[in-house]
Amino acid sequence: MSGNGNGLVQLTAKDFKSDQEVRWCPGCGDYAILNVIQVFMPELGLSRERIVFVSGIGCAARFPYYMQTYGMHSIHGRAPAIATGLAVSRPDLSVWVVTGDGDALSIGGNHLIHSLRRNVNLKILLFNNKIYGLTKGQYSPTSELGKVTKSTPLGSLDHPFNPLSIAIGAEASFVARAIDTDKKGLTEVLGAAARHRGSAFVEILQNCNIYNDGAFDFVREEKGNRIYLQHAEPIRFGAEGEKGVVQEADGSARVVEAAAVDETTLLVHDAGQREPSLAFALSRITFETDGAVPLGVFRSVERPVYDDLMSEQLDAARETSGEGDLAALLHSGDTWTVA
Amino acid sequence: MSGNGNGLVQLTAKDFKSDQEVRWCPGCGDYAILNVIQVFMPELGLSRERIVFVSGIGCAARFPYYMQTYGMHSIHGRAPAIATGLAVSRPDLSVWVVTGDGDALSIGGNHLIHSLRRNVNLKILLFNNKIYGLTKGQYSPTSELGKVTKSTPLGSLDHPFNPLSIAIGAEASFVARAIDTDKKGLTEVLGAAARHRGSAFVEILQNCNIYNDGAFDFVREEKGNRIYLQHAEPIRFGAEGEKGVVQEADGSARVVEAAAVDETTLLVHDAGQREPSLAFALSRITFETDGAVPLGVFRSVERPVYDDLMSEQLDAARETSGEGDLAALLHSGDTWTVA
Amino acid sequence: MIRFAGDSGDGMQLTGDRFTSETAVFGNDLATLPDFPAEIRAPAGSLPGVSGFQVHFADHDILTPGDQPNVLVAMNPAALKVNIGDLAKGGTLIVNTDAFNDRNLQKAGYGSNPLEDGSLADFHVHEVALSSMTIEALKGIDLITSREAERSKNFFALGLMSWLYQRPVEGTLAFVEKKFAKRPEIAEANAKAFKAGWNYGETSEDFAVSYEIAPAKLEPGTYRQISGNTALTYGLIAASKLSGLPLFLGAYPITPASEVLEQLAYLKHFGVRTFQAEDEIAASGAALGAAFGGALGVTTSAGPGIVLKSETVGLAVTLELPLIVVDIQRAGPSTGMPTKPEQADLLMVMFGRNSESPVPVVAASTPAGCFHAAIEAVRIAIKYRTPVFLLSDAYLANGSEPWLIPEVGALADISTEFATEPNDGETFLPYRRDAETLARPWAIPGTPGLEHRIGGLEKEDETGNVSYDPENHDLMVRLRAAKVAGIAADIPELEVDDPDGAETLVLGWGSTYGAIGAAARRVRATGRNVATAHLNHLNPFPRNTGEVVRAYDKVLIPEINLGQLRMLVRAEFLVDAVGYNKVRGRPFRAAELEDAITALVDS
Amino acid sequence: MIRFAGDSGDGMQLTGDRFTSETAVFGNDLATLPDFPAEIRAPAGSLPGVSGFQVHFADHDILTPGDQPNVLVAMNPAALKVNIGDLAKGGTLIVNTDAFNDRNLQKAGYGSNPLEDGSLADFHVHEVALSSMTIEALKGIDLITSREAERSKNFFALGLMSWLYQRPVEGTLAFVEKKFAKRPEIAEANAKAFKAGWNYGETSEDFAVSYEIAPAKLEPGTYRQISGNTALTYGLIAASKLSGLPLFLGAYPITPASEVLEQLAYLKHFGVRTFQAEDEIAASGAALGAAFGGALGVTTSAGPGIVLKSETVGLAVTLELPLIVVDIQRAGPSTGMPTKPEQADLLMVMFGRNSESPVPVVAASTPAGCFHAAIEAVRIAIKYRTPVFLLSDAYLANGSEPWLIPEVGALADISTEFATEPNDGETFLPYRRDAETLARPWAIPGTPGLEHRIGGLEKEDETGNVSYDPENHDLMVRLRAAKVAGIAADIPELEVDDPDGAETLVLGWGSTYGAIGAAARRVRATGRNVATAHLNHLNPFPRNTGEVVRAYDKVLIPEINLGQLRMLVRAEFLVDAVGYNKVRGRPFRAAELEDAITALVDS
Ligand SMILES: Cc1ncc(C[n+]2csc(CCOP(=O)(O)OP(=O)(O)O)c2C)c(N)n1
Ligand SMILES: Cc1ncc(C[n+]2csc(CCOP(=O)(O)OP(=O)(O)O)c2C)c(N)n1
Ligand code: SF4
Ligand code: SF4
Ligand SMILES: [Mg+2]
Ligand SMILES: [Mg+2]
Repeated sequence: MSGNGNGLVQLTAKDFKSDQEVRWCPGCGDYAILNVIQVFMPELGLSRERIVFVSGIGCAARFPYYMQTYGMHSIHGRAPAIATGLAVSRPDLSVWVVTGDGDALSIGGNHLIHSLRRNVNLKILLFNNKIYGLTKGQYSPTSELGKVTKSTPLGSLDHPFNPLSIAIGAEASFVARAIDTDKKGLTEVLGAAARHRGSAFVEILQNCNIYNDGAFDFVREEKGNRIYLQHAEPIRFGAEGEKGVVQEADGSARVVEAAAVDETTLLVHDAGQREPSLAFALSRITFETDGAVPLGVFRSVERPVYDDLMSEQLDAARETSGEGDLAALLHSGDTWTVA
Repeated sequence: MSGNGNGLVQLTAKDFKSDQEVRWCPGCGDYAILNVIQVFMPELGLSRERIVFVSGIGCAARFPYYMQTYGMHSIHGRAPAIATGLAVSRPDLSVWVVTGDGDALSIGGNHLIHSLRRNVNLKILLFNNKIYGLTKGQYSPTSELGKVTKSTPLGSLDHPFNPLSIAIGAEASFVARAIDTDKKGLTEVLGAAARHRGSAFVEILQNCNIYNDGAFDFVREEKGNRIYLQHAEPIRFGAEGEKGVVQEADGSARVVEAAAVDETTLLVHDAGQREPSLAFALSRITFETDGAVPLGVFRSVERPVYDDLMSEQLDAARETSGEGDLAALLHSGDTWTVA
Repeated sequence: MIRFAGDSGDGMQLTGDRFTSETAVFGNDLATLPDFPAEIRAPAGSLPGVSGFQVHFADHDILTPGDQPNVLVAMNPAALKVNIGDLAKGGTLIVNTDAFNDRNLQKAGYGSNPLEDGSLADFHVHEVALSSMTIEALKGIDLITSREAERSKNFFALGLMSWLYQRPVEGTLAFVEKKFAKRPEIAEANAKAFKAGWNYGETSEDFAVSYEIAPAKLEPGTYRQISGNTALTYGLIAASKLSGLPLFLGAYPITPASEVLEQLAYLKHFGVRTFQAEDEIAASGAALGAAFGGALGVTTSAGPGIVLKSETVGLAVTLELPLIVVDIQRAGPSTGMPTKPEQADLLMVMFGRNSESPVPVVAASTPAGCFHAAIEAVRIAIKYRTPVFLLSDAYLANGSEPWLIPEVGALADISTEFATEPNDGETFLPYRRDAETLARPWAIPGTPGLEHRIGGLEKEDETGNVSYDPENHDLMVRLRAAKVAGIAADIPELEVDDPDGAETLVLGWGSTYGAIGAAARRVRATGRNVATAHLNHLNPFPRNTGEVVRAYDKVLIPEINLGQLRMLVRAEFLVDAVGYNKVRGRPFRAAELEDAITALVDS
Repeated sequence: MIRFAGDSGDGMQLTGDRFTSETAVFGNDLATLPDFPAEIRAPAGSLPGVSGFQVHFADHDILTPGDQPNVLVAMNPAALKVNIGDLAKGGTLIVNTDAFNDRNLQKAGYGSNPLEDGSLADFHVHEVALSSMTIEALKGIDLITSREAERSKNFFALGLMSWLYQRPVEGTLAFVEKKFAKRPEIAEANAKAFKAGWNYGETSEDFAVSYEIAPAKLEPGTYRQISGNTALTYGLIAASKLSGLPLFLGAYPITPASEVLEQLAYLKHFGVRTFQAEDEIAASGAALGAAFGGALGVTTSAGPGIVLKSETVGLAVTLELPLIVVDIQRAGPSTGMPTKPEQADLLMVMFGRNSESPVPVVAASTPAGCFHAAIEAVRIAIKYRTPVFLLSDAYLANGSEPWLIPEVGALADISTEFATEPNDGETFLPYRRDAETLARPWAIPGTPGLEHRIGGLEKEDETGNVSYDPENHDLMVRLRAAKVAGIAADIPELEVDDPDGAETLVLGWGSTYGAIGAAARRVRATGRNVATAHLNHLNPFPRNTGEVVRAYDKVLIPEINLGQLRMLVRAEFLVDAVGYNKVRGRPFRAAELEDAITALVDS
């Protein structure tokens, strides 16, 4: 790292590596993500002390230990709440939450949806491996129905969440998806999330090679199944761009053979659209329904940011009432004097 | 009540009134709801002992005390979890959850979304008065941004949830809305919810005349602003049916002057559509965006019910392995005998 | 001692408040006990809908709001029914006869009219047609319907009582004008009703005398009346100023703690951030996150919400970050009786976390005392980098008393220093401790060069790195315990009030302070000797506590629980302390404690 | 006493398990202590990645897995480094020389090769090229890569040890065949490696002798080996059968409790419903909801999850419904050391709820003892209509011992009756109590005529209607307390083992049972007298507990916490009990307890 004493710093990925030995299973997708994030960090243009990673519990949640920034490995599911207190009281910091599918959507579901609706200035990275890794392989709220795991030897009975659908239903202002090993795609999404003021929700498809190996092979390995969403571009994908996405009369978005439809009927992606309905429809395109998975930024709209509103309210109060005067406060209301 | 000894019963509203004095504030919308539900109950065709009301904490949550059925007034936000245990272990019961906007969407948000995705056979009635009534008037997760309440004298800072959007985002199989004082509309929705196997989520707009009086006047008083959704019918409303709903190119649903568009472009409501995108778009039509509010059943689709799957799994296990034999279990694995 | 009682809608709390203010300004010492019913508005005229407010005032210092009122104002039959049992024999009863109609009598469950059936023979009953006289008095005012006029009857009653005790009236008249500034006709109506009440007292033959209670002799200075929740709010604001740390409150509404959130939300110009969270877990989590960032993190709740914070408090214990957790206790278990006081959360805050997880506990003893208790809790949290529990209860929260307003300049500085430099050569060791306090450095994000990671896994001594080493774990468990135990050296010794060398000690904590003091006074007045001591620190105990309790033959610990402090004292000091325990959701009466103490002294 | 140690990936747990099985079948008494590291797979060859398994076996009855192994099998340098400190001087060390390359030595933090630098001079070192010999031995098998072959080295080691102690081999060979049925080539490889190991022992000159440890003399009957978590699972299944109530488990995964969920999930043919909830709050809530419906509601977790259940347990206390809350304790505070045992949740389960909220507590003392402890917890919960805490810990959970399988027919019936009829004329009073047990009727939905509502607000005695009456509240608080206290009459007296009339009592609870017993044996062997007693009920205590502890001059309470039972005993019985407390995340060693007891006896 080379600082110049003016707070301007030119950092590299190496500057973001902590001295702790990385302890995920060999081959775990978390390594790839760590790598991309460490390479990405200098792009923030912030010195390291202004960056904080907060996590809950899980394999993913060990992430902060490996970043040479401030960090807290907190308790299961509560990272969004803890990070909210930090971000709201310290608007000068860049606060990142790292969480897993169990951490964020099972025990922590409520904190997640509330931080999204509030639009707290947090970057929330959900490492979705569709399994509980740390506790050795029970199904998670993103596991498919009928999943055979340690805790469901006869198959799981609950319909999974779609993380993007629930985020959009929870009024999220920024919603995106990337793949652990897709350096370029992930880096782009991280950049967009960092630039977004307010809460940014990023689902990262992550392979747990021990307990749920290959869960995302259909899109991690088969690039033809990746639908990269590009703002203001018609949605096309496939090895030769031979497929596209259209909107159906029933409001859903569907994959079609591009050749089979009029080019102009292809959906033109508009991440900045205030109305979340189309982003929601895109979130319903899955491997199961369409054999392909949209990636990139689904939705990115500006709306008031909780932390900003809070700061403004404090400023306004000070403007109206003057900086709080303790003696005056204690003497407010009826007083009387005993001589 | 008159039973005939065969378990067939012909009950009336009176049979469902408990001996407890009803203790809401005079004028509270909860009275109207109680009344409609007591009138509706006989329609279930069930004897009273098979019906259970479970609630959390709040004004709304006092509901079970007034019903001559089984009931539990539990703890704040946890009713869906408690009811899940009951419904799953007792498929013979009809289990209803009564909750408020704070109870269901603030502290209880996680249990709500998980019970919806699981599709547990619960009827969840959310009395939304956009305020915390019981604790005397703090804003709730459905209160509008900038709301001045006891806890937000300078205005609230958080963007509200749209209860139906979050429910649909959480994979709800049945989603509906009604108004406390609209007997007919509410009764219809209750009937549809009762008939739906799986979790049914019903938002009931309820007036808290003490802490948030008139919050829903635009639709509670002004009937012209009610958009009654009727399955398989084009969506039209207004005093003379002069307005309608169309789907826009951006995926959203919007109110238009019916005269201004071709009749055939009006959306035909299809509550049974598997794809939730259009139901989601309809949930975004609000008084703030369109000056009108859709009512009735937004979505009602069949999908596997958690409790049923659980029962089937038990049956299958017994079929495969025979009724569990304790002695055999204790002797499973390596044993040896000492003489 | 006066009690106003009426329907929730009758404005009894306002009436009581104003009477209290007049009394305070007049210079009497006083204590109050509001008693509002459940949390919803029960139907008008019903028993559960009754709301009461008791004021105790005198020309000497007062310790409790009193056991039995001498004067009861009953606005309707339900209010009479609920409260008459408490009125002292021979006491004065003022009833609003207009409300004693058949419907109201029936709602209150009276078979016959108590005003007629002789059942009130033990009392001086004044039948006053409060409603109709009020309506009559307000006839002249335009814009006021007779229904609205009738609503002013509480001011009529207030005027009457003010006359009876010769309270100064200016304050109330000014208050009415200000409070109803937006509706001047209502202001006028209330003022008129108030004066009419006063005049009625003066002219009616029914009230032969008015009482004069001379001002009490209080320490010189400027006073105000203050409730526990307000004192707590101000204490937190003061602690923020004194520590130089911005206040961050994470809270979720719950009776009787919501008020602290609500009051702090008004004080944003003090740099206060109030965050109404989605639940208590998030509320405490956010406060802890703010503390990580260098704020004064506070979270407030009552018992049913405090249980939900345990996990976060456990994390704070191992992170060794300051966090203030305020528990305004109410009657339980579970939801219990939300508006009623109790002191039964002590063992929960001591032990309600997995594993060895020591947390200091500070308790307030009087409404005004909540101010200093809050500052003390913050002082300990900051200095020792630890979560601290601050205990109040529903009685302190809503009760009020006159308070000698402290000089701001005289309040002690409680500021701390953040770490700014490595503490081991080039390296920063986040768990290297201060030799005296055992506190670790507080290095907040934004500090260059001190980047570090903390978490809930066991940490290696000094480095804070994750460690599963057995001996290290034992060491860390003991260090955390020693840090909290060591606070004993930094808190005042337990003071004993023992004027005559007694054999019996009454040891208390929390809101029983007033009742114990009053009871001891009465016992001493009978010529018996008794010592009293009151704990404001429950963990650790003041360093001389063992000495104190062992110095007496008999130790009585009265608590509004089944004996929680008693258990701690017995375990730690092996003294055979006995308890006086009544768990009724209300404060002790001095009289019952007097009996209990007398019995023990005489035993 | 043998310890196998290697990398997490080396299959040490499987190896240990098999050796244990062979040993059990052979008829030795035994106890085991698996010790796996953190919860993720650390990099191969690293210190945190080391996994161990200790087996203690003998021809007499065994109480602990032993302090110091006599034989250590170290599969790599990291395993050596982590474990060598424990090996008894003069003990046997078997190392896999193939793993002692520079890279592994460096990863383990060895500056020089311990096999060469003389640092192992105190031990009998056997250098065995386990990896290469295994690869060599498997050369003949098709379909097996040499990497795969290398993985069978644990079976080679197992074969060698089996030869050394002359264990019967049939079980292991059958096991391998079944376990790897889907990949016969792996089955063949493991079997071959196992035999190769045995043969190596027999042929190599390095191992001069093999040991024979004769079968222990155990009570006649059919035995199996059982771990605490399996015993607990079976106990719950048995309790469901014995009570006639279908089992409903609400759980959220957490180490070391997940296994109970996982095992019960396999037992659906017993009518078991397992619900993996979204969190611990929902898990306990669902179990309580199921209990309301007449099921046997159970919820399982470890400390960090139990804190989240407090609110629900508080509700269960006031609803007076049966609920089993299993806490498999692990080292804390907060996340702590997830795989390590501790007994520090006792005070949390006693007091971790708002207000007076008494809950019975049952604790298991041995792995097999979890079976009966589970049944006992269920018995109390059902009979008294109360939540019950059942305490186990990570050591009991994973440790195993031989178990004399009970006759199903000999297990006592614990069934109950649901209410079916009104109990007050035409009326049903849901809080009218049984005169003896103080339990209220359990009227489940579906029962005609008994429709009623229950909730968390305080209830009127008998009717259960919401009540804010002060005296009623006091009564209810006392009734709930009396109900739990009354259970003392219904549990066995505390048994004291005092062969020689000692002056010193060692009182224990939970998993220290074995270590205390072994230590007492050793102390007695030196001619000293010491008594022991072990509590299986922590709330209420057995009725003679006071008598027992007061009968001794000195009372020592060893606990893997800072003195939690000690505090309860001191408070309740005012005896000056002292503690032996080490909080290292691992069981006590008999030797250290021996020293502690000896010191106290001699004092
Ligand atoms: C309160 C609490 N409950 C349960 C656990 C156990 N636990 C730790 S991580 C985890 C789930 C991890 O799954 P996920 O969030 O998907 O992360 P992953 O390990 O897959 O990266 C669980 C159940 C805990 N630590 N704390
Ligand atoms: C754990 C816990 N936290 C807080 C409370 C206090 N509390 C009771 S009801 C309520 C909110 C009620 O709002 P809502 O659910 O909208 O119901 P309403 O009263 O408006 O019908 C709160 C915060 C509680 N009882 N328990
Ligand atoms: S268990 Fe899975 S998610 Fe966890 S570190 Fe291993 S591979 Fe990664
Ligand atoms: S406070 Fe509002 S919601 Fe509650 S009972 Fe009164 S009117 Fe109804
Ligand atoms: Mg995961
Ligand atoms: Mg509400």
